Amino acid sequence: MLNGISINMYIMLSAVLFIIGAVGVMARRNSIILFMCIELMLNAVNLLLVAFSTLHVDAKGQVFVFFVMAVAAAEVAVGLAILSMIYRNMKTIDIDELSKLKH
Amino acid sequence: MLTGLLIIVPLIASLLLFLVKGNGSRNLALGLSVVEFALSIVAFMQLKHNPASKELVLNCTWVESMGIHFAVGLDSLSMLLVLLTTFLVPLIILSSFGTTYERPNAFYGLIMLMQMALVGVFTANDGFLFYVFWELALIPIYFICLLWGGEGRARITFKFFVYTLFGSLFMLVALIYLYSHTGFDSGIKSWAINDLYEAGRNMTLAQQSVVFWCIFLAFAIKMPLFPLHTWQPDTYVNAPTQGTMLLSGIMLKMGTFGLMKWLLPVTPLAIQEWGGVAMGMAVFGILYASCIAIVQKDYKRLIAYSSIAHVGLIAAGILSANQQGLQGAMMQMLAHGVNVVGLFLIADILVRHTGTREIDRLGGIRSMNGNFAVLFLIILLGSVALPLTNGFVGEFLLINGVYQYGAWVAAIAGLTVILGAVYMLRSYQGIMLGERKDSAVAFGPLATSDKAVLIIVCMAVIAFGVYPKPLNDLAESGVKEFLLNIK
Amino acid sequence: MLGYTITQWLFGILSFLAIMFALMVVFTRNPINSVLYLVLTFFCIAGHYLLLNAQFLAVVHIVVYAGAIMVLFLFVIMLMNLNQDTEPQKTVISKVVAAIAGGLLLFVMVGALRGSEQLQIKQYGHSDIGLVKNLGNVLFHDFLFPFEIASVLLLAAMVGAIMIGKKEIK
Amino acid sequence: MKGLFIISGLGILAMLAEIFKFKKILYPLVLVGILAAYAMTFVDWNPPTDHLSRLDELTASFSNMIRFDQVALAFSGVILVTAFFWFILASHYFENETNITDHFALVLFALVGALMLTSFSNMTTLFLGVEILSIPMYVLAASRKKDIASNEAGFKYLIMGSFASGFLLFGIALVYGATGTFDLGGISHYISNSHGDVPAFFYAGVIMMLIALCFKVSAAPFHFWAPDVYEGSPTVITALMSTVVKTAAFAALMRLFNVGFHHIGDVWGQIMAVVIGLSLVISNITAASQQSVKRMLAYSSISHAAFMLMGVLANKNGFDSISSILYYSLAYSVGSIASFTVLYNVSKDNNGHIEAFNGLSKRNPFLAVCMVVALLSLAGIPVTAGFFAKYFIFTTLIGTPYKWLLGVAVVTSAIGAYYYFKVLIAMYFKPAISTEPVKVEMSHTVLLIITTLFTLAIGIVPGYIIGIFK
Amino acid sequence: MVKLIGLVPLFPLIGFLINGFFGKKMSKGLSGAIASIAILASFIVSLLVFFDLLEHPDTTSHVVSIFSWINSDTLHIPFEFLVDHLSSLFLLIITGIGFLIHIYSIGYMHEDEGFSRFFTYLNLFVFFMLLLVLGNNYLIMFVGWEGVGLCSYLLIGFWFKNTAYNNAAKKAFIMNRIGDLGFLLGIILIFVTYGSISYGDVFGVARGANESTATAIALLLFIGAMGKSAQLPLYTWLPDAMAGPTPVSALIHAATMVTAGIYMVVRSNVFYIMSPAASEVVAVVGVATALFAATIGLFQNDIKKILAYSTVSQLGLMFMGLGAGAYSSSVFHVMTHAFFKALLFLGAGSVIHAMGGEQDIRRMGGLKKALPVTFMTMFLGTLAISGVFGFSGFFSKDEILAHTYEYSPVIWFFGSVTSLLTAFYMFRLMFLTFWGGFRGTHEQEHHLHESPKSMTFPLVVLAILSVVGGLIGLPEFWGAKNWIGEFLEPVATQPLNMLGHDQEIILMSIASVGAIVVIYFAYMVYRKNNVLPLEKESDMKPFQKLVYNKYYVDEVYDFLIRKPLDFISDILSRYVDKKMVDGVVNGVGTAVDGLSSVVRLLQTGNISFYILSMVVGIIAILFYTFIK
Repeated sequence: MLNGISINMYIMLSAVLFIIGAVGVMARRNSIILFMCIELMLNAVNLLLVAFSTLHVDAKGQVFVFFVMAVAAAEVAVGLAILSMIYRNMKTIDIDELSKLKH
Repeated sequence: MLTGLLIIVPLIASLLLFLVKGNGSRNLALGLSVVEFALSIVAFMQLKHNPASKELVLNCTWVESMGIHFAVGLDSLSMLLVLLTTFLVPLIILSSFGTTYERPNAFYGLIMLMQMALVGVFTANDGFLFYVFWELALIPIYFICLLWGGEGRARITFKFFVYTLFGSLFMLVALIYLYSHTGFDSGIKSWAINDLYEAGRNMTLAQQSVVFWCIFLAFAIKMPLFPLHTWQPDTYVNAPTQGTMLLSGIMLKMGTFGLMKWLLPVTPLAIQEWGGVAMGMAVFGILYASCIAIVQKDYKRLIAYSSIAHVGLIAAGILSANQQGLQGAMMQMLAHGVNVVGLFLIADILVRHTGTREIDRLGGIRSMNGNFAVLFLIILLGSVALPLTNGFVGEFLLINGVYQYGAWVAAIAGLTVILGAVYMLRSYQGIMLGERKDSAVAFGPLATSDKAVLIIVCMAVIAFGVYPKPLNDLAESGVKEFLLNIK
Repeated sequence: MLGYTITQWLFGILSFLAIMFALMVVFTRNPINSVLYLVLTFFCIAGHYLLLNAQFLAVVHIVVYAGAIMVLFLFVIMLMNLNQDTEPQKTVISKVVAAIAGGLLLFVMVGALRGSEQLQIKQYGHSDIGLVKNLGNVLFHDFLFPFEIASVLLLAAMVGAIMIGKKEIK
Repeated sequence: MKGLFIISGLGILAMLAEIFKFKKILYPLVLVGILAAYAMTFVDWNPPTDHLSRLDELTASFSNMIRFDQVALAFSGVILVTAFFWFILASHYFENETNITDHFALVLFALVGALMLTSFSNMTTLFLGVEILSIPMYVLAASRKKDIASNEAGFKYLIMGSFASGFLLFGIALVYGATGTFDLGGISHYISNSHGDVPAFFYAGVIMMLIALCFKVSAAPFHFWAPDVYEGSPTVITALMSTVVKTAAFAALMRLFNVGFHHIGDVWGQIMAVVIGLSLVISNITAASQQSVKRMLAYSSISHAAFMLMGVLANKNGFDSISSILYYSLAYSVGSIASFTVLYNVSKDNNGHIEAFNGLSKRNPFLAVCMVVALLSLAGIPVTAGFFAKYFIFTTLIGTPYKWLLGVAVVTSAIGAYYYFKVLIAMYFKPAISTEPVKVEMSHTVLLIITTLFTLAIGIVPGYIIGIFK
Repeated sequence: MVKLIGLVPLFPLIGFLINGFFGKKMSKGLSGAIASIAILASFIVSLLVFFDLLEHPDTTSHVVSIFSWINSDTLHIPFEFLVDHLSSLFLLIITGIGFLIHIYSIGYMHEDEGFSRFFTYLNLFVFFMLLLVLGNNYLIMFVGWEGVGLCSYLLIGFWFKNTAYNNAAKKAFIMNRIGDLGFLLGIILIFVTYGSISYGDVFGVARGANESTATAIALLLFIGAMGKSAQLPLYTWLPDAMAGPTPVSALIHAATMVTAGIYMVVRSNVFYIMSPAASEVVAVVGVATALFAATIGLFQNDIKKILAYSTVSQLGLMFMGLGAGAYSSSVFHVMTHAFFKALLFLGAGSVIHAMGGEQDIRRMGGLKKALPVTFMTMFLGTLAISGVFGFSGFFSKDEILAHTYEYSPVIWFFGSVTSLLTAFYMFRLMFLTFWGGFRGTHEQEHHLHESPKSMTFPLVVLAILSVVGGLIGLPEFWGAKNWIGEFLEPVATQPLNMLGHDQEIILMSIASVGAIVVIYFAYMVYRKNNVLPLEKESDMKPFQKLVYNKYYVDEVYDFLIRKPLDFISDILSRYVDKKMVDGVVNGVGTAVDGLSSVVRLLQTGNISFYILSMVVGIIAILFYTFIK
């Protein structure tokens, strides 16, 4: 019991959030939403890390979350830069349009 | 050391040739290959007088951690095939003098490279080295066929390459599997041939069976045996004549020799279990290929199929695993190598003089060039194994060996005696005899180089048919020792 | 209340909201709304952090995500003028397939994530690991190397973003 | 470790070059720097005893986050050598592009990530390494800004890479949750002490990390990004991806699974075996009908990844398999660099369509011969390095229960020969589209000579590399 | 003297080499002389050896080693010659008749452009034939055996521009090869059974083997004999072999090569004695062939074909004798047959020569005036072959029949019928050729001339031999000793003839009277009534038609063997090999290509799909690991 809440609940919660993010990546065409969904996935992981950190009474988990945040920020920065470039070139950010490379 | 030299000389020759531009290359190639032949004669003498000589073996560490050695050695059996190789390569080079090839230096360089690999295959005493040379032999011949071949060569040579590669990869896996079973007592893994033998013999039947089929596949494709032969006729027909000669004269022996040296002693149990199936393939292939050869219209293709039939008998002899069978196989390998080179040269001469290889379009050449007819006939008789030609000794011993395996098998295998005569005489009659056809009108005298090659081949055909003793003794003692080893 | 502690209630409500907002992120058509729902989700997650005694992290979380990253998203959306409901949608089939895949993923994950009961429960409640001082100690001692090297990461991202974003000068 | 610092410093130096205007000498500087870093791996290789303790001290001072043991150094060496070759290959790329310094910096930062992946001993450094390697690569893939294909490649790479990172993180979190530590040694210790009494989600974590890393090395069914990204990216960047990035990802995978999780090999072994089989089949079969050499090389890289995974799979104990992977990655990298160099020179405009190779033997025999050697090596024909690479892998795998993979590998290798030889046939057989000879600049000539000789040399004497850890 | 035996085959070999290499540059006379002298030299040496043997009755055989040929562990095959009574007798026949035929050929072939080539082949043939009989083991015999087959091939197809001749040559070679395979397997079985194939070793221990092995060996060897000696069912090549120049027919296809089968059976008589079953087969096949060929001979019109069928028939009689155990009698008949059949062939050659190449007896007639020598000698030969009392053929044939009667009266009966038929068709030939009016063209008539001396000389010699040749084997009950039987005693023990003298006289009388009656009958038909053979096939009666067409055996073989073989080969080549076997291989390639173009469609380029695939992969993996 973790504060009266089983660790299982946290695992399940973050799994659910993670999967919602994943489904979002699969189901949306707007590239920005895709990024957002990926952020959601990362946040689910963060939540899990914090929960485990508390479970183990260990700060490393929380420190790790900082790094995840840093990485997430970096990815978003690069991602949005690329996206804006694509928008400049193609006037769209619909991922179904971004499928010239295939087979 | 001598063995090492035999491998290095062609390598150096090949590198030299790649550097030499222009037409001098073919004389250089011929010269170097003759040097190589002389060297092999020296080795032969050495082997004869002092079989235990250290000159004949070379053993250096190659990859120590894996137990891989650059171990080559000449024993009686490998000596024979090395002699065949070094004897044929000059002839093959000489036979090319009647044709002008583009970029001759590359052409001859590749032939010499091929020779190196072939000598390596025949002398290797290390499983890994054997495999390396085995594969290495494939590259030059692939390029020879690809660059100087006939129509449709890209597809055909490619099929040949992938087909043989496919087989040899299985062999590689099986060899590695054997290797992983070495060092049972000592704990030290090794690729040395005797260790592989031992490893194979310590295996269970199931394990041996896997090893047997994997390795047999490679050899069967290379030889080729029915039903893995379909790359062969197309490749033979499409390759430049010299390529075909290399393929059929020497390279084919890699398969048969491999079967003997690298499979027979390794998997005794599996051979008891599966030898019959393999034998069936070999013997059925004889009939199958002979029958097909009968109706071939293209002379080169006919020889190709006849080659399948011959090699089927050789394989059957090896699989019978007795003195006569193995010795016969050795002798027949030599004979077949020489004869087939002659026959393919004849096919080449026909094309050069008449522009066709279609038997139906040829005819009556005998009345234009009697000497050619005689030379042709002698080689042909060697090929149908008439007594006192080189083909007979091997064939007799082979059928003898197979008979000891099974009388009916021998009876069926022996049908090659009849069918061989059928297709060979049919083709001879079609090409040489009868009224002169239009294609033969311009059939003039042979080029000196062609004549020289044919005469040498004919001399070999008769000399080793009448007096095979020098080679036969070697084969006999080699096989005896070999059988002692594997028993 | 119904046998649940307050913490449990809070957990339940926050979880419910987080999941609901997360779903809204995925299912809302308007990108702006998606962003806003995502921000709400992040707030819920921050709530969880607080529940888990990770106070500092909760604050950082809000600042970084809600404050910085999401604003960036908003900027970009507005820059591209995507603020409309009529953006092209996936076909129903692909959505259904995505949903099914998600459902299956959930199913197998739940199956895979069993067994956490075995974890030994450690002391809870009075831990102060989430405090800045503790975190700082760990970060600058144990995680010194990653911390330093993270700078390379950020540099790379910065250089990359600038390089990509810059107009080509001919 | 010094190498890592040198490369980081070089990256920063590259950025400074823009400001302090020494762009001109940056290129030689970088080359020298890489060589220096490479030299450092030798310095660290066999430290005297006192030095060894200092090394440990250093490691300890970083709380065991990173550990340059021999394996790490060896792989660093491979990466640095490859990087050096790559820089020669890319000389043109740096000349033509604007933002030269940015490119330099990004590549160098990616190298930092790669070196981290060879030497991490904590999941934090693993994660950071992966990201430091990936993020510059996303940018570089998209670096031809006007080219829609390049944009798309970068974008695809980014989305899918991030998605995979999510799984990596989830896996890390779960493993952390079960073990309470990020340290590889700690995890290994935990596994061996728990005697199988670990929560199931630990395994789930391991498998998710496996999946994420399989994505990074582009193993099927997580390979989909690779062909598209390889094709869309600028050719030199593709070369970088298929060599340095791949080697690094492998080093990481191997370190994680052979050091961290090797006690539970039964759990991931089966999965990895299936992944390998699938990769071999899909990659080789798909490659057979490709018309773009660049794309074909992408599929070929998937198949090579599968081979290297075999090495990981077979690595039960000892260094045999590690050295096999090392050898494989070296052979593959060098072969790839050579083939990409030729590709780059042959097909500057039409994106590597196979027709560009038609009649190359006439237009530039030297290039053709180098390509032949490279292709033979990639196809695994003796006596090239690629043959030994395959051989070593086979040897290590034969003692495991996954022998059936060898059958798959053999059959698919034969198919592999099919598409490599398609290029070969095009070069030597098909009529050339133009008779004009292909010009190659000096640096590339030298590079090709070096790589070709290198391929043959380590093919002839592989003992030095394969016996490196003994 | 025996030591010089190596010279016997050596001379023809030298002759062959000289003619082979330099023949074209030499004059025809020189070329022919060299060839003939080579054979003459051999003949002289053979004679010396023969007398040497006679002088030392106690030593029965000499082995002369030349060199070691093939060795394989226990299998030693030296190149050794065996000189014993049997081989020396054959030496004399071969070199003697060979020499005569060489002389004859000088005249016969004079106009031919391939003159030196002809003598090259002829010398080579003699060389191989000598090897065949001289060899001290089965393999050397096999060498000669195949070698003569080769020469037969070359000589039948001597006029190589003619396709029909070439076909005949090919047919001869291939049919012989069928027999050779049996022979070869027989040799191998001998080796496997006895561990050696040298006569001395094998015969010494032969009785140690069981009967079934002996039967197998005997039958396999007999298959070889069937091919070479043209027995049923492998006889059809011999009539076709008449395509060769006539001296060839005389030497190879009458006097020497075709008797190799008899030599071989006599040589291997141990096995046949051990195996009554095999002997019975030999006897039955022999008599069947004899009768069968004789009936065909009745209605043939080609002068050489008639002689060819006669040869087949006579060979059948010899085998009949062998089957009955009459080994020396058969050898005796071989010898006399060599005399008179060579004579007849050479005579026929002379006729053909005179007729300008015409071979059809329907176009001849009344030649006895134009060709007196030929006529006289041929007439003597005909009397000999017909078994007219007192001529050589009478004694040898009678001896065989006597033994056969003892063995089986049924076989004797058919054998006797055969010899009566022989008398009939031979006289039919004589009457049609030499009596009556000339039926050829005027031009031919104008050119009719007796052959040159070089051709008539051998005829005369052979005629003398045909008349007196029987003296070496007079029946014992005449008080004379059967010299040849005794001479061959060490090689082939012939069962003593247990017939009473009166029985023997009765048999002899039946044969003599029968022959006279038949000759008279032939006289009545062809001389008195001037019956001419029918020109058109459609006029013939069914049986006659059947026989005229040689029982359609060639057609049957064609239908049963050649056509199916060609058909199967064609199917194999065109469909099985290309479509099936190679089809599978190419199919794999195509399948890979096809699969490739399908699988690559997976690469849709769509990120959502890629992610979906990844997720599906993950689901599968997790499912496999945790849920199953």
